[in-house]
Amino acid sequence: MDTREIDTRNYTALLKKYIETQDEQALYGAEQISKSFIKKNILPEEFVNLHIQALLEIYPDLHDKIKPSMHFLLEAMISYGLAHQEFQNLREKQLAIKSEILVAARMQKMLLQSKIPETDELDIGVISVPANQMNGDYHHFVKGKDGTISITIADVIGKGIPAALSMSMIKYAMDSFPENIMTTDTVLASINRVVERNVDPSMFITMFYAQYKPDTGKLYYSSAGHEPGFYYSSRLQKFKDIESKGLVLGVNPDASYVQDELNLEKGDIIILLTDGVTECRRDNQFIDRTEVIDVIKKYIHLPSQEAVNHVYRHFERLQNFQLRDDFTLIMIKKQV
Amino acid sequence: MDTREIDTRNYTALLKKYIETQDEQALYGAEQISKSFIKKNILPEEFVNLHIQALLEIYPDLHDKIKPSMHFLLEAMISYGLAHQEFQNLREKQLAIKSEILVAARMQKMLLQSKIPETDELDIGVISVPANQMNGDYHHFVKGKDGTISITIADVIGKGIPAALSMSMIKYAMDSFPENIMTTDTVLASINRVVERNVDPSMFITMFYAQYKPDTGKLYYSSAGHEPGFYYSSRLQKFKDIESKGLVLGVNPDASYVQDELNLEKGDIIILLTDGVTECRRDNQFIDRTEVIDVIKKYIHLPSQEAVNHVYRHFERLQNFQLRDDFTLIMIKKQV
Amino acid sequence: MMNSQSCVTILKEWDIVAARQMGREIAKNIGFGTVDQARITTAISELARNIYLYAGEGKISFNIVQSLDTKGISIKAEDKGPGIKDLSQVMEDGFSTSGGLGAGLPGVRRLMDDFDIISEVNKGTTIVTVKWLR
Amino acid sequence: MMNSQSCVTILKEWDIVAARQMGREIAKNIGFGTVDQARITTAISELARNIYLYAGEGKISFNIVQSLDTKGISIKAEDKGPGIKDLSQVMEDGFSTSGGLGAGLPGVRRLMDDFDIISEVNKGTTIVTVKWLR
Ligand SMILES: [Mn+2]
Ligand SMILES: [Mn+2]
Ligand SMILES: [Mn+2]
Ligand SMILES: [Mn+2]
Repeated sequence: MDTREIDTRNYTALLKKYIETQDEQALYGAEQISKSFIKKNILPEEFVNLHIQALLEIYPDLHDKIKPSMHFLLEAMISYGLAHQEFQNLREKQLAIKSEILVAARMQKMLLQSKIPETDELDIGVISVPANQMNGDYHHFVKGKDGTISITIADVIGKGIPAALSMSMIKYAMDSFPENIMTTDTVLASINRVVERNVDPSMFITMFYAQYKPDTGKLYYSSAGHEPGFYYSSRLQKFKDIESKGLVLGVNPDASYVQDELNLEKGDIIILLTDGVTECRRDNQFIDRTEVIDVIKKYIHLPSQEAVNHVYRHFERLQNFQLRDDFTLIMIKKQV
Repeated sequence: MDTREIDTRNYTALLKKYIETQDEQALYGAEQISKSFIKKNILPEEFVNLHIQALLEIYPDLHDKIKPSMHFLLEAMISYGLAHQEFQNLREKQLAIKSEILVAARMQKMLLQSKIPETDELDIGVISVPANQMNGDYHHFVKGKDGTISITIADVIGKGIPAALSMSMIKYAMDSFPENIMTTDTVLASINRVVERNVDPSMFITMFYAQYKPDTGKLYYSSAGHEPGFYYSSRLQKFKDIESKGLVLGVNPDASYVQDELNLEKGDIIILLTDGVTECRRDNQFIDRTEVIDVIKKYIHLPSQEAVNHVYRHFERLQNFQLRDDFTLIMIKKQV
Repeated sequence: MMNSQSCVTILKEWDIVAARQMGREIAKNIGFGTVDQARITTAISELARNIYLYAGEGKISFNIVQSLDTKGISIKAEDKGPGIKDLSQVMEDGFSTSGGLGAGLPGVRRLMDDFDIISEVNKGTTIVTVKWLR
Repeated sequence: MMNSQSCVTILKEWDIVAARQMGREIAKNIGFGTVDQARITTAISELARNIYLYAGEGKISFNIVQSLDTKGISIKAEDKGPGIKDLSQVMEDGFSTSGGLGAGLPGVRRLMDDFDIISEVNKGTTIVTVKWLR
């Protein structure tokens, strides 16, 4: 007896039972059968055909009424069966693309990885999660020979694969700059020229670049149209925006930038982020920046890495576990 | 009267007609209705429900038999409806990824594009078609100041996005070599070191690199494990393989290559290709290289560009219009 | 917001059927049509099976909920099981633990209108999901 | 290989129904079951509609074909219409000209076993597709 025959007998028996008792258990059986059929790639028209065979067995006297009326339904189900198969095919293709992107994402991660520099002065935490598999956000830390710590955070407008391709280029370019001897505004001006020359004109990049100099205790920074970060003053117990004027990268090769600075005291905190954090949506409504601060406040007493992890988990849930944009959050606490 | 009500009436009328006449026209109507329902996102369980309502109207006296027996089918269809919705969601995601890859592919095309050099001596045709949207095959022509024409053809093992990412790197590296003063074997040795250092160890690249020197009329070439091309001797009217020994790129940083040469006479033809051409499959059986020659022979009298286009179209059809690997074919005819 | 609660403890497979029956009865009384009754019942089935298969023990409870202009059925599934480590992944199509197409928690979310989940590893999972009468 | 041909000219929508009817009759005589009859008829519908909508005029012909161990129905759709420029695209899912899901030529290929198409722009299209009795 082949499986098809077993299916037919089971189905007929279950249907008969339901017709007699109309109880829930038979319906639970129906659900389990149909789930197992889907797994076995049985198409909906075959399912309807099975039902017809069962009906004819149960009501042999109704043959002349059941047959044409149910055959009509069967014919109509063929289109549903076709849609089912088309979808299944797409699903297989999707799995193939997914594994391809996974390899590309791994390559990208290897290429773009950035270690948090070791320092007793600063407690640094960072989380960067792509909305899809490839990350269009970028962050990078470098500790120079003189102890200067430089921090880059950037966001390609657009996401996914094309954004990731551009990011690799940025990384090659940044690596070629001489170490820490340039001011933050000249770094942005140089990288702007590279982007303008090499990246598709439809693509823009926002970037925030900062250098922390341990000898002065100051943070020097410049921004190319990037989402402002937050500065928390431990003395005033207040948050304020870290703003700096500057055009996004890739628009005008002659754009120039300004360097601003912040004096960091013990307990002060710098928060850098991309718009994937501030533009979280809840029920299709953007949250606002004060809401981000409220969430950060809840976890600010924790070590930086734990704090950013908690903030991320909060917004992940808020968005029903489906990020709409790449999410990058850096927290830097001055410890001494 | 809302559309749902119209649907119900239409369906009932059509079903009634079919039950009375059992003719083909009503079944054609059923097909058209179900297609339009799928477009309107009506799920299979709703379709079955519609059928139940129609049956109850047509056979009011069978109410007690129709209702439970058909309700059982409806319950079982819920799982099919869920599968349908899951597939639909995947389909939307797929469209999003597709348009993303399209942008990336356009970027790649811009980055990797290679013009056929202008020369009276050679008639060059080239076709390169990716199996998916992004091409893991690479080809490039350069005409040096001394008239030397260099030709590169390469294939990343693996295809799609990760292959394309590696290709961009190869392109950057090749562009940085000094022009035409290196022999073909030293070019491969240099590029091998770049690949070994920078590309994921799981990835390999095969490459064939050649230089045609107009002053000697000779083609100098080296191969890094690349699919052998074909040389057609006009005098002998015979094809033979263009073979050259050498390890694929990226395995051993110290690999060395040999330079071979061919004397080209008027009417001689060089054919370079990737394994996407020779490993075409028909009904899951690989064709063999002699079959490729047979197809090329059919079109060899045409100008090179037309010839490669025709050969491509032949293999496209042979594979049921679904390429399994990137397909690159170059034809070079010596004209004088 | 009117409130009236009933619940079923899930311990053995038979309890899944009891939860389905209770949920279907409530949905019918609220005024849901046959197709929606079947959908709600399928969602209950999925939630109860998850408890039965992965937590071993848990509870499904039902509430009639009332908004300004309509009412609905709220289903809560609670367990003290192993919890879910990566919620984003579990909520993604094609990752259903029950392996089937269209099943698992994404299926529940589709069958219902509102959906919320809280899960902690080694502490358990609570899912609340609502379907509104249209 | 046994051979017996019948054909229907497609000019108006009514001819689609005639083609379906002839094809279904032949499929039934060969011994196909109800579900396969319905699938073959749907494939014929799709081919005939394509002729009716895009070429204006054409022909559907049927052959009973015989292999070593089974027989089948072969359907040939011919027109002298505008032809198809990008066959790879037309054969890809989701590009169906009729816009619907699962329809178009990929649908025909799924419903049948063998499928071959030749098309030249401004000259027309010929499709031959076979379903074998299992
Ligand atoms: Mn971005
Ligand atoms: Mn962003
Ligand atoms: Mn390849
Ligand atoms: Mn290849």
